[in-house]
Amino acid sequence: MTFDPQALGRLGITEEQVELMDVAENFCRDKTSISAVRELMSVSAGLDESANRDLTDMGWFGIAIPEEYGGVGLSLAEAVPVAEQIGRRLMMVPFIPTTVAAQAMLFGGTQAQKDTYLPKIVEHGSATVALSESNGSFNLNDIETEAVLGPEGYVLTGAKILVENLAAAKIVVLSAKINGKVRLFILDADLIPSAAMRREILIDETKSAYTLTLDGLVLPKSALMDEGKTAATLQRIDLTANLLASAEQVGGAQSCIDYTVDYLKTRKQFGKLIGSYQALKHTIVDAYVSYEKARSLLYAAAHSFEDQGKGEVATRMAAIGAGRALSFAADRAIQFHGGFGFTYDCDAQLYRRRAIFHDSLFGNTRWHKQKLTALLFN
Amino acid sequence: MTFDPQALGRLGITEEQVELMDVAENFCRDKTSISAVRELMSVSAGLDESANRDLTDMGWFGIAIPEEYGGVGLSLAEAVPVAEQIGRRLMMVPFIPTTVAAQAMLFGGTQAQKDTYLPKIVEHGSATVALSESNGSFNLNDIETEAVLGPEGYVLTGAKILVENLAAAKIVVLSAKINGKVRLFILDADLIPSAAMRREILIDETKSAYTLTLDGLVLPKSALMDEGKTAATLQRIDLTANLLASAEQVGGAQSCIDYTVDYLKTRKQFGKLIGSYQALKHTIVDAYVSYEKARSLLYAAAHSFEDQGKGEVATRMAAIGAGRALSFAADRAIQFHGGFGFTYDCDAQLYRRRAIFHDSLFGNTRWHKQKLTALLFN
Amino acid sequence: MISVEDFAKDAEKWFAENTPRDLDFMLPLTFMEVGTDQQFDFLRDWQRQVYEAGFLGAAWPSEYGGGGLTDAHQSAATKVMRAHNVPIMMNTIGLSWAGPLILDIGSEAHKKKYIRGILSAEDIWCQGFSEPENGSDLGNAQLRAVRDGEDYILNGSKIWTTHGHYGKYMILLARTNPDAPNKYAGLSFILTPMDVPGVRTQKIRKLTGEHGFTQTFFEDARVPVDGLMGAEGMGWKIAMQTLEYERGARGGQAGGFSITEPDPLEILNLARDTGQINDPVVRDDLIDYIIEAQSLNLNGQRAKIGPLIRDNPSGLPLMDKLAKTEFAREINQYALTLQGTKSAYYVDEPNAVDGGWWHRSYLNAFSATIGGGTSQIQRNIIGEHVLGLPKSY
Amino acid sequence: MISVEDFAKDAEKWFAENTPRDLDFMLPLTFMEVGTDQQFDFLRDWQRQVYEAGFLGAAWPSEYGGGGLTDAHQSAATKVMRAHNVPIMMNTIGLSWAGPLILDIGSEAHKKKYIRGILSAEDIWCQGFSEPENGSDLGNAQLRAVRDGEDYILNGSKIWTTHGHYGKYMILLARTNPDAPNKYAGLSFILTPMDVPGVRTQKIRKLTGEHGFTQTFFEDARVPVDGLMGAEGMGWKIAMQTLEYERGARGGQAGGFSITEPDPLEILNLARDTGQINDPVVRDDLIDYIIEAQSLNLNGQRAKIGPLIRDNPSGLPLMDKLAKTEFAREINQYALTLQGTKSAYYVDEPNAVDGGWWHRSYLNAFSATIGGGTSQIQRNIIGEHVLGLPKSY
Repeated sequence: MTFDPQALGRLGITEEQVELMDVAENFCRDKTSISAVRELMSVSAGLDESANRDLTDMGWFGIAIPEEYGGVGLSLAEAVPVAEQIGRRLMMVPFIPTTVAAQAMLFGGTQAQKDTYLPKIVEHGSATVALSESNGSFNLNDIETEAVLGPEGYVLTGAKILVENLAAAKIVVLSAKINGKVRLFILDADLIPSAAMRREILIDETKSAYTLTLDGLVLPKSALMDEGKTAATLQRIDLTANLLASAEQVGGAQSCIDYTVDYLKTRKQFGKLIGSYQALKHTIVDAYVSYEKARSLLYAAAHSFEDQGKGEVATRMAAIGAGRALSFAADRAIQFHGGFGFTYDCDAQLYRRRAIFHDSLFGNTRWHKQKLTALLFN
Repeated sequence: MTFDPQALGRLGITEEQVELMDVAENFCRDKTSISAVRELMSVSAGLDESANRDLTDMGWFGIAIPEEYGGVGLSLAEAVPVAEQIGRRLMMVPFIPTTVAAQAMLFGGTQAQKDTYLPKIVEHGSATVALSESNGSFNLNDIETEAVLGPEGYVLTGAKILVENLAAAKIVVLSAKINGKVRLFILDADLIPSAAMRREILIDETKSAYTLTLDGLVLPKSALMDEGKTAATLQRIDLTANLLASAEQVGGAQSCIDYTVDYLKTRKQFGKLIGSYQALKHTIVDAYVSYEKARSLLYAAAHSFEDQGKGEVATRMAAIGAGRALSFAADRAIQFHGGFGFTYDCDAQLYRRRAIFHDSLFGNTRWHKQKLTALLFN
Repeated sequence: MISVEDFAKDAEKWFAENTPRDLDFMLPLTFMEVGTDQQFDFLRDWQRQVYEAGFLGAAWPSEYGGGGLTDAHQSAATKVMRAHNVPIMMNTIGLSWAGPLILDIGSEAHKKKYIRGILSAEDIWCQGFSEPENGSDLGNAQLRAVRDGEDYILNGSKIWTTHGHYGKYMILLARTNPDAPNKYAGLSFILTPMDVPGVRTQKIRKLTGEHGFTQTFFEDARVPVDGLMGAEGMGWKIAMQTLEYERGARGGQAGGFSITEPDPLEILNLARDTGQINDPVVRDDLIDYIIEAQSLNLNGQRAKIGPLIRDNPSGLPLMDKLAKTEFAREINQYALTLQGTKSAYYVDEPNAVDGGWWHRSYLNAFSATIGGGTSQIQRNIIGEHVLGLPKSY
Repeated sequence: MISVEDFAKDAEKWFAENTPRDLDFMLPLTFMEVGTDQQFDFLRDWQRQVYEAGFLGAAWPSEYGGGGLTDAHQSAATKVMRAHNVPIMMNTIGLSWAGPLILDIGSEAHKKKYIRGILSAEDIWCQGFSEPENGSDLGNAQLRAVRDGEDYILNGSKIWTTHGHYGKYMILLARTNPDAPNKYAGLSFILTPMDVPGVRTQKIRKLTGEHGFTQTFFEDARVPVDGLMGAEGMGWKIAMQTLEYERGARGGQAGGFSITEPDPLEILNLARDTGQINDPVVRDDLIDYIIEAQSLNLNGQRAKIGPLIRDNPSGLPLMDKLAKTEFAREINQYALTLQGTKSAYYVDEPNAVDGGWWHRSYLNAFSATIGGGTSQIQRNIIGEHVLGLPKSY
């Protein structure tokens, strides 16, 4: 067994991060509220269009896109505080799928594709990725979808699940096998017949995802991304998604703990504020400690994300820490709200559902631990 | 994966168990006390000779030995309540090694050996097993000791560790390899030169164990046990030891919880009895729940011990439950006694050390879980 | 009287033939989880069938609608019902709370009026103990009952009323004397009709998104005094007695079961179906769940063996709810981690694993770790009543 | 003044040459674990060497025996000491509690009298806050100090005195005014000689079987009034100030370190040496420990980055002790399960794994989860001071 402590990331912060933290904290707090989110949940297709427009106008979808493509030219480290604040308010904007799709193009797109699509993303926001399939596997190479080259281009057969925010997306990064080899394509959303999309029922009602049936869909040859970079790009997609999901969950854990602490400070039973009972007090303290540890892991991941090796280790640790922090805080939040906690009106369930959602999309705790075992021991 | 709920034991009790429970509870309570145990710890070779004599006189070492050999003719199910009460008082008697050795002879001894040694055990009470070696393996087949047949008999090379109560033992059941195959022998303790024994320093100061150097020791041919029954006998040794160790730990957990609860009822801090603080109260309740579950598992194991398959599953579950119950109760007992808990004078440490000891001899929680995985899934 | 053996045989035959299978909708595991009219109507009808076949209330007196047999007969039938894993008996408050109470301390008139409807599920019964402001502190119930001639006039509200919007009667804990020496002494226990003016129920949406409970509002609602059980001021004692029926600490229930307990085998099947069983870490976790399930199952067996519980006779009964409900929450939560990306789905999603059953079960599990005394309250009770520790409040 | 860089180079060179290695006895990881005279004498001598080499108290004023350099110099040296994993600085109460306090608020006489002996370890300092009856409730200290001319007459006892039987001075929390408006206002903080008549120390045997702490008895012990810090009644405030030095929440310590923190790598080596690393379940557990260790390490880094702690500035500092000490207890406990049958052994047993180091470390870990405010008290502090929850007592 070899174990290298240097494989563990360190922690630091950039001025831009601080700046974006300030802006994002204020914007997200002022732009939305849980009650607003609850309203949108029931009516919308899982999208806060107004907030989404603002994000686009502020250029947030371009934070980690180079200036040559119209982006801000910063790194994912600066996208982290933004995702954290978005998650803190459960804001219904496709920041993660869009940023992930953009990173995929940056890493695996042809020059022509980058020139065409990256500016579009900066301009319009919405993009997404279509990777997971009905086998439910976390392994992005574990797919059935096929692309066969015909006279008009690549003819697709298969289906994707959990394609986030597809209805509003303009661009979709898609995986399919060519002669048994996994490849990535950029799919122009206009090509998708509405009959091919089905809105899915998710545990997290603040999110939207779709099943996408690909049978018969034909992609132009130009849709194929750089074949030689497939593996690296899939890895980039995986880690980017997990980094930002961790940020959303850390933000969510903060709100969930604040929400519960407020209740413990005001609710009385047996003539005493329930927050004075150690069974509740000490447990919420444990949840808080878990949140702070997760936040440290998150900023370490943001800081060392681009370092070979360290980046993956730090990101998976952050994903584990964030998932545990939010899951535990929200599970206890439901319990500690007593009867009210069992109602739909109590926000605790929103946070618990959010944690389950993120523990599903790009790997759960056990999956990340398997990866870390491979990375740290051998 | 096949899983058969019937593989899980059921629970029942015999009149004899109840009877022995009564007798043992009274005898152990009246015969000893923690302060007496503490005195013996410092002076004796880990043996309460007076109590040991009483056990012999009461025939307890023969509880599970057939009447034809002078025993009581009951089963190990009836030995369980005795071991439980012995463990409850941390009584320093070699009930477990002696009973284990007797079971080994019953299962794997030749008729001549049974006729010679079993009555001796009933009469004098002291026997033990020498199986573990310096590799520290829980696997009883994982040994180096060799026995080579020479003109005078089997010449031994190797060493055994953790031979319980060897100084007082009259008979030792010993494992060694003949031509690479593990075999069992009965060693007359008189043959052991005192130079070959070294008292070991154990985490549990109420127990005694020795390193036994076998080099040059020669056993008569008649010492070899029934070769065809080696595997079954090793299994019997393993399960008997774990069943009785579980009983000792369940009894210990009961005392440990009583001891701590008494403190929580009398110690005041910040003007309140500390037992009113939920951080302590709820945790000791969890320890108590864990103890009751362990006791249920214990009596199920006692009840189904002789059933093929069920017996091993139930016994390993009992070992896991008992180990966890005592370890957790004692770990928290140290903490909840505060500064006093950190002193040698606080009994909490005695229970914690006892749990570590039993988690060492014939397998720990992880080991038993591996075995259960193999037994329940495949 | 038919022998228990023959009765068990009849039951075996009847449930083998009549137990409904392969429904095209999900049945709730507990009476508290009835979320749709479809589920409700189905279960109500099912209870009626079981009653009419003679396998519910078999030990209750025949003159009131019971089977006139013995507890042994009913236990045999209930055992068969469990063996066939039949749908639950849904009129639980009537069968396990109100019914036994009425048979024990009710008047002849009460028995004639209520028992048959409880068994046939024609009369749905509700429980009215908790109030919004006193979730854990039942003894502090504030719903006011003022005597006025042959009526009580009720004002206040009750919450967590299971089947509230279907309820015909409620066992109500009301405050008849606000000036009593202590909060408990001011309470009375009243069998209350819910179909009188001034009683309004409002559905509560559960965290699962489904309905199930209601809040029940009383505004100058007049109910007959003859619904009073025992005497005024005895309400707390009687309420505690009904809890003993519910916990099984006291006999007299109609039989059957209203809660299907989680079977660890189910999660093993999930782990196998999703292939997660091949992960040694998962197998290691599952072993813990099997041990936990077996411990709880054995605790139940041991609780019936006097010599094995003499040190703490009340220990096993009092820890039962805590241990089982927390285990249910934990195992259902764990099940979500066995579903890969599909654990992002919820009930009614075609792609969902087992139709989202695990997600719903996890969220519903909180009704049991919160309702009927939270797990935190349960630990207080065990600490104080079993271990004799000082009160925390 | 020598540059920090050069100073660090000198330190690097000196510790590379002078750090003792391959001792034939086990060194304690913390100053509280000094169990034998052999360990004590060795560590006392080692501290003197480090001091004389200029790498301890480098930032303290030279006129009192310090190095007259800056905090940056000392930090650089301390960093080197950690890098070389040198033995601990044992006169901790002097170096990290009494010393900084005296330099901050002591008189000129105090500084001249005490500082040099603290650094050279010639004068061993003890802490006298806890009392047998008030383990967690420091503010309730009852040891009585009665003013009599130029002396205080002390009566009472203190417990958990580290190095008590070697101690020359004690920082004592004593009650000078039993009639003060509240328990805190009656306390005073006194620098107390321990070599005066009426002061008796009695060794306390730890659960490890070793000695280390003492109980200190005061019977009509006369100590000079000039040992009073601040004024009478300010004892609580000053005691809290010393805790801030100890926690590092306030600067001014002499440097070096008196606690070697557990390195998760150690348990990885144990798992490898015993072959347990090959068990996937063990590997899975170890990953959790690596993550935990990394989280705590990162918490430390983040605590220094203002923008990243602005939501709860006191959160990370206040949780540090709880998180680290509980982790140490847990990981040492886990280590026992990696040793097979040999985990039955203890310190001084030739067959023991790593000489029984893990067993001793596990048992000693309780000194940190109990001492200096139990983990339960720590959770109260975090809940009340960081989250603003109501008091529990």
